[in-house]
Amino acid sequence: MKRFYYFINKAFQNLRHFFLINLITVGIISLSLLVLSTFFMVFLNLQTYLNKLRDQIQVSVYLADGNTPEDISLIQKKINSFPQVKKLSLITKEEALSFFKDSFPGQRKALENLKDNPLPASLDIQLQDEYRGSEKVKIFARQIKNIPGVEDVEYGQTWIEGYANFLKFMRSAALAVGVVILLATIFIISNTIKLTLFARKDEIEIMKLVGATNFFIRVPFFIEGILQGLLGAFFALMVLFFSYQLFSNWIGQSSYFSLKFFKIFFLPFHHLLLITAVGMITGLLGSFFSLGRYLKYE
Amino acid sequence: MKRFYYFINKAFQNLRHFFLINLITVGIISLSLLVLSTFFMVFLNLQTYLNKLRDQIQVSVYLADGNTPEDISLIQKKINSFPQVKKLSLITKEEALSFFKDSFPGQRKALENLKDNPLPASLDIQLQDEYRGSEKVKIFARQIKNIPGVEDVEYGQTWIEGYANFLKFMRSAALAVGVVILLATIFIISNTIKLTLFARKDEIEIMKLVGATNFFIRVPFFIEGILQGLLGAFFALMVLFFSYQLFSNWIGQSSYFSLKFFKIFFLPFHHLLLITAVGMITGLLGSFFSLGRYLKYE
Amino acid sequence: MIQMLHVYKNYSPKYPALSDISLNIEKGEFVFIFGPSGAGKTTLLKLIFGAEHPSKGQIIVNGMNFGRFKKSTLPLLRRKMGFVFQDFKLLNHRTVFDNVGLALEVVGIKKTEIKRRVLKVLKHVGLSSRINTVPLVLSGGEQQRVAIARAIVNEPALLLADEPTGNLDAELTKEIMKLFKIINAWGTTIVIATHDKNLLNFNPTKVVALEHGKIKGVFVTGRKGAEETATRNGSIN
Amino acid sequence: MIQMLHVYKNYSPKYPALSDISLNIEKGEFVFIFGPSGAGKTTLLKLIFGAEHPSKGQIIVNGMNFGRFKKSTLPLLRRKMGFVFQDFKLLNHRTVFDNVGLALEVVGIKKTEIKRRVLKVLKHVGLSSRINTVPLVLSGGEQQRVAIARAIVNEPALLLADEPTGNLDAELTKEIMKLFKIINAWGTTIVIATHDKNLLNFNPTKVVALEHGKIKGVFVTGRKGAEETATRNGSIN
Ligand SMILES: Nc1ncnc2c1ncn2[C@@H]1O[C@H](COP(=O)(O)OP(=O)(O)OP(=O)(O)O)[C@@H](O)[C@H]1O
Ligand SMILES: Nc1ncnc2c1ncn2[C@@H]1O[C@H](COP(=O)(O)OP(=O)(O)OP(=O)(O)O)[C@@H](O)[C@H]1O
Ligand SMILES: [Mg+2]
Ligand SMILES: [Mg+2]
Repeated sequence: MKRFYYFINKAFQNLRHFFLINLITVGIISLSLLVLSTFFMVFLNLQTYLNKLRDQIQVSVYLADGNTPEDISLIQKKINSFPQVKKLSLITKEEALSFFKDSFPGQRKALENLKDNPLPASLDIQLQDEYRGSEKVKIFARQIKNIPGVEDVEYGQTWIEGYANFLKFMRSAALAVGVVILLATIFIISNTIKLTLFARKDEIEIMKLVGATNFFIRVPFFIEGILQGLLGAFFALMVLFFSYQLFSNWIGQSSYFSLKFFKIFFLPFHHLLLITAVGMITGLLGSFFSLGRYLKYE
Repeated sequence: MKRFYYFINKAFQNLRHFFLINLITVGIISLSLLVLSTFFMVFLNLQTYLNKLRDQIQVSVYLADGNTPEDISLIQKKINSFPQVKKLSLITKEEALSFFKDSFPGQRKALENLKDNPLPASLDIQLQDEYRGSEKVKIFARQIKNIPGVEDVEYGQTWIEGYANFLKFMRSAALAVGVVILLATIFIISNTIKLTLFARKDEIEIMKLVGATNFFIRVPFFIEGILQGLLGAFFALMVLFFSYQLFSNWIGQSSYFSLKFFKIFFLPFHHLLLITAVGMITGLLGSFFSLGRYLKYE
Repeated sequence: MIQMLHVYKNYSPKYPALSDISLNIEKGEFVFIFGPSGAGKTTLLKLIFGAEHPSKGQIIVNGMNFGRFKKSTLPLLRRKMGFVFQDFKLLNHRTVFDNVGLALEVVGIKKTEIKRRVLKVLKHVGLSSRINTVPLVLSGGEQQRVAIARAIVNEPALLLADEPTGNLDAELTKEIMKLFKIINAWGTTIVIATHDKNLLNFNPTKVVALEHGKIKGVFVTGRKGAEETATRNGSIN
Repeated sequence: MIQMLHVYKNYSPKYPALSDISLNIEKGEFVFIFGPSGAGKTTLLKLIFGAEHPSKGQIIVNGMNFGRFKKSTLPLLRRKMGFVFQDFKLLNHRTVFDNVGLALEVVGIKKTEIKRRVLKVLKHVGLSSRINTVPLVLSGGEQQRVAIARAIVNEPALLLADEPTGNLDAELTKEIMKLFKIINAWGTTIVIATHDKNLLNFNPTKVVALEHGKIKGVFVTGRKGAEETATRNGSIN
């Protein structure tokens, strides 16, 4: 325990002693992590936004004109019994017409000349989250179509598939870029530490000469590496947070944006921990692997 | 000239001599530039994709039912005289109806019962590139609406504004992230070089002691810095290119993607030059500013 | 304390640095390794210190055979040794106090005790006033004395000193040799490598004469006129 | 060649390293700066070399006043000087050839000429066989000779040598002093800092005795029994 205190103390002493070198190292770690976390944040926000789009998927069930109100409520009941259904709402023929008129004001005059209402009644179904996949919706639609009294089922087949593809594309592109950034971060951090150790190899050699065990030499370097990673992560996340604040304020005040359209959120807590962990672990491993080289001296 | 040859030679000699340090430096530069160029590429592709979406903006002009074919061709002529118009195509009432039937197969039966065709004839206008801004489209629409015989003009007001906002948002977000990555790259490259010079300050000191001028000491370091930047950029762009090849092959073979949906392109030549320049210039400046420190020794 | 048996050391095949060295140094002895530049003096000390490994032959220090024991025991062995390096090997950017204290720090000695002992030993080498200076700004002789202080601060059982007075004037050389004699009197075995004939005359000691990596002879000097005892290449004592 | 007028050097206000040094060294002289550890010998040489600046006083080397001329002319002045540093200041990872050649490289001399001159000077110091070795693996004395070789390879008008024989045995010391005498005979002014009385006896030379940063006296030695000429603190010659 007293030993541990000594090591911590030594590590801080070294941080202070090689101040400039450590400042540069922490700066480089910080910026690498900043790039990594910025990427993460943008990706998570985009994904959330796209998920919201997916929430708007709904299945429209068009009912045959011959259905009586009783038939309709029977169909409603039947559909409601499916586990996929989250919410069901009826749009009567009249509602459909007025909605149509609102949507296409240019054709209102034309529609007013009609004797019959050509539009069918329909049921709009909102799906449970777990049944929103493109395949699952297809299956559900087929089942519904078999219910007597249902004339047609629509769910934007092309759109939903395009969306799924886009999401898949985005995910794999982001994964690729993310892995590149992550590897780059780890490489940069560990090699930066290696470079700083070049400048300190005399120290390691001399400690060995006066009888220090490898353990004794290593531990303060490890702690130093971890501290560098920790500090780097701290500064990176601070900068990210303040940029985030600035940016969301700017969005909030900007007349161009409706807030509900883009409400960006900060990295969730467990991601902050993850980024800090990446910093600390690469700091530690960077020290670990670089030291090996120098500890071979006798 | 002979001097210059000597300097180049010296720089290469140093690259070889401090091989490991230089390898690490080039690696770090490479990865920094790889992140930068990956970001660039993703951004440019996304922007191009979004621009393609914008090209699909068109203005629909609904014509009153009372127009004779002569009236219609007069209106067409009038609209064609606007500088905004790139292409104009007529959709007759019949075409509109069949299109509507195709789009809403569920309502086909309902529409077949109609005696009159409720849908109006319309003119679809494709706009010149420079008139696709949300404000400009609005003005154009107002002008068209004043033409006699035109009943209504539609151009997806909400969509076009949402799109413009999204584009603005994307551009500023990308700008912010891009600047962060660029600054990080520059900081990392120049400070990596600074760290390597820590390990070589003896060399600089001793050269001064045997009577080398600052110029004589500096130039090989500058050349070395430039070479490091150049090599770093080269490797970064090689890796980027091969990843790009792999990725586009994967897209091409994947059954999920229609090629026309996402045809990604590689960075254009002047961007490659730009990234190489960033590498070389930060390599040079990194050496320049780091050397200053050590050249003060006497 | 130290046994060397037919030890060879070749850094490169062409120039053997040491060949067929057999040597026995008892606990408490005061021995000079004497020879011209490039004779192999530093190499010999480094072998005893475990900083180099013999190409051939056995080295036993303090009952431990260097060819046998695990690498991890080397630090423990070194804590019982002091080494004054020819090029000092000081941490140029740490204070004199830190440099000397380092040898105690690695053993895990308490701060207050470190302070007491470092101050004492710095007084012995005449550097009390330089305690918070960094070696970078010290004169050559001052640096050498810091190196000596570090080597003796942990009261080693074996002191290896490589040209410890090369940068010291006659007066200081006398002082340091006196200090070494005192330490020797307390039981520390001392081995000094030097090319300086004058050093040999300080007290009756054993001198191992080295040339071109070979032992040329072993003398005992200091008692008015050196008299040769054992012979070349010989098993001494 | 060298004029120093009431020169002071204080690294810190408490300990003046040099105080009120006045000194005149003519072209072609062979001068020893003699004094104990910490006397200020190295500091004196560094002032002449322009590696340190006097706190007070004037230094004129080769007709140039150090207080006056532009910083950028210092390298040009140094090309006419050679300096053997007390701690050698060699590039540890470059070969002996590169180290010695460096002093010629910076002047822009052709490769073939560099090779010729480096080989010649390495022969003079007895290191021909070590040409492609790095100083890191050389013995202390060998490193010192590399430092000497580098200092004389550009045939300097002024040679400053700081304890140039501290790591050399008696035999080599004699050789090197002979070499210095030859160089001196060709017209090079030589200033050697040393604490070693034995060195002073090699030839009739001027000796500047330094102690605690002050000139204690100036002697001429070598002609059987040193005779004092000028006085303490004095304007010499
Ligand atoms: N690590 C090494 N690699 C190769 N050769 C070496 C190494 N260390 C020493 N040598 C060579 O071995 C020989 C003996 O070196 P050593 O340092 O033992 O001499 P020394 O007696 O200490 O000389 P000095 O009095 O000059 O210090 C020298 O010729 C030296 O060049
Ligand atoms: N850069 C410096 N900063 C502070 N003090 C210094 C510096 N250089 C030398 N000193 C001090 O000035 C004094 C004279 O140092 P100098 O190196 O000139 O002595 P020296 O005569 O060469 O001694 P030695 O024979 O031990 O090499 C010493 O006490 C030294 O500690
Ligand atoms: Mg030696
Ligand atoms: Mg000195």
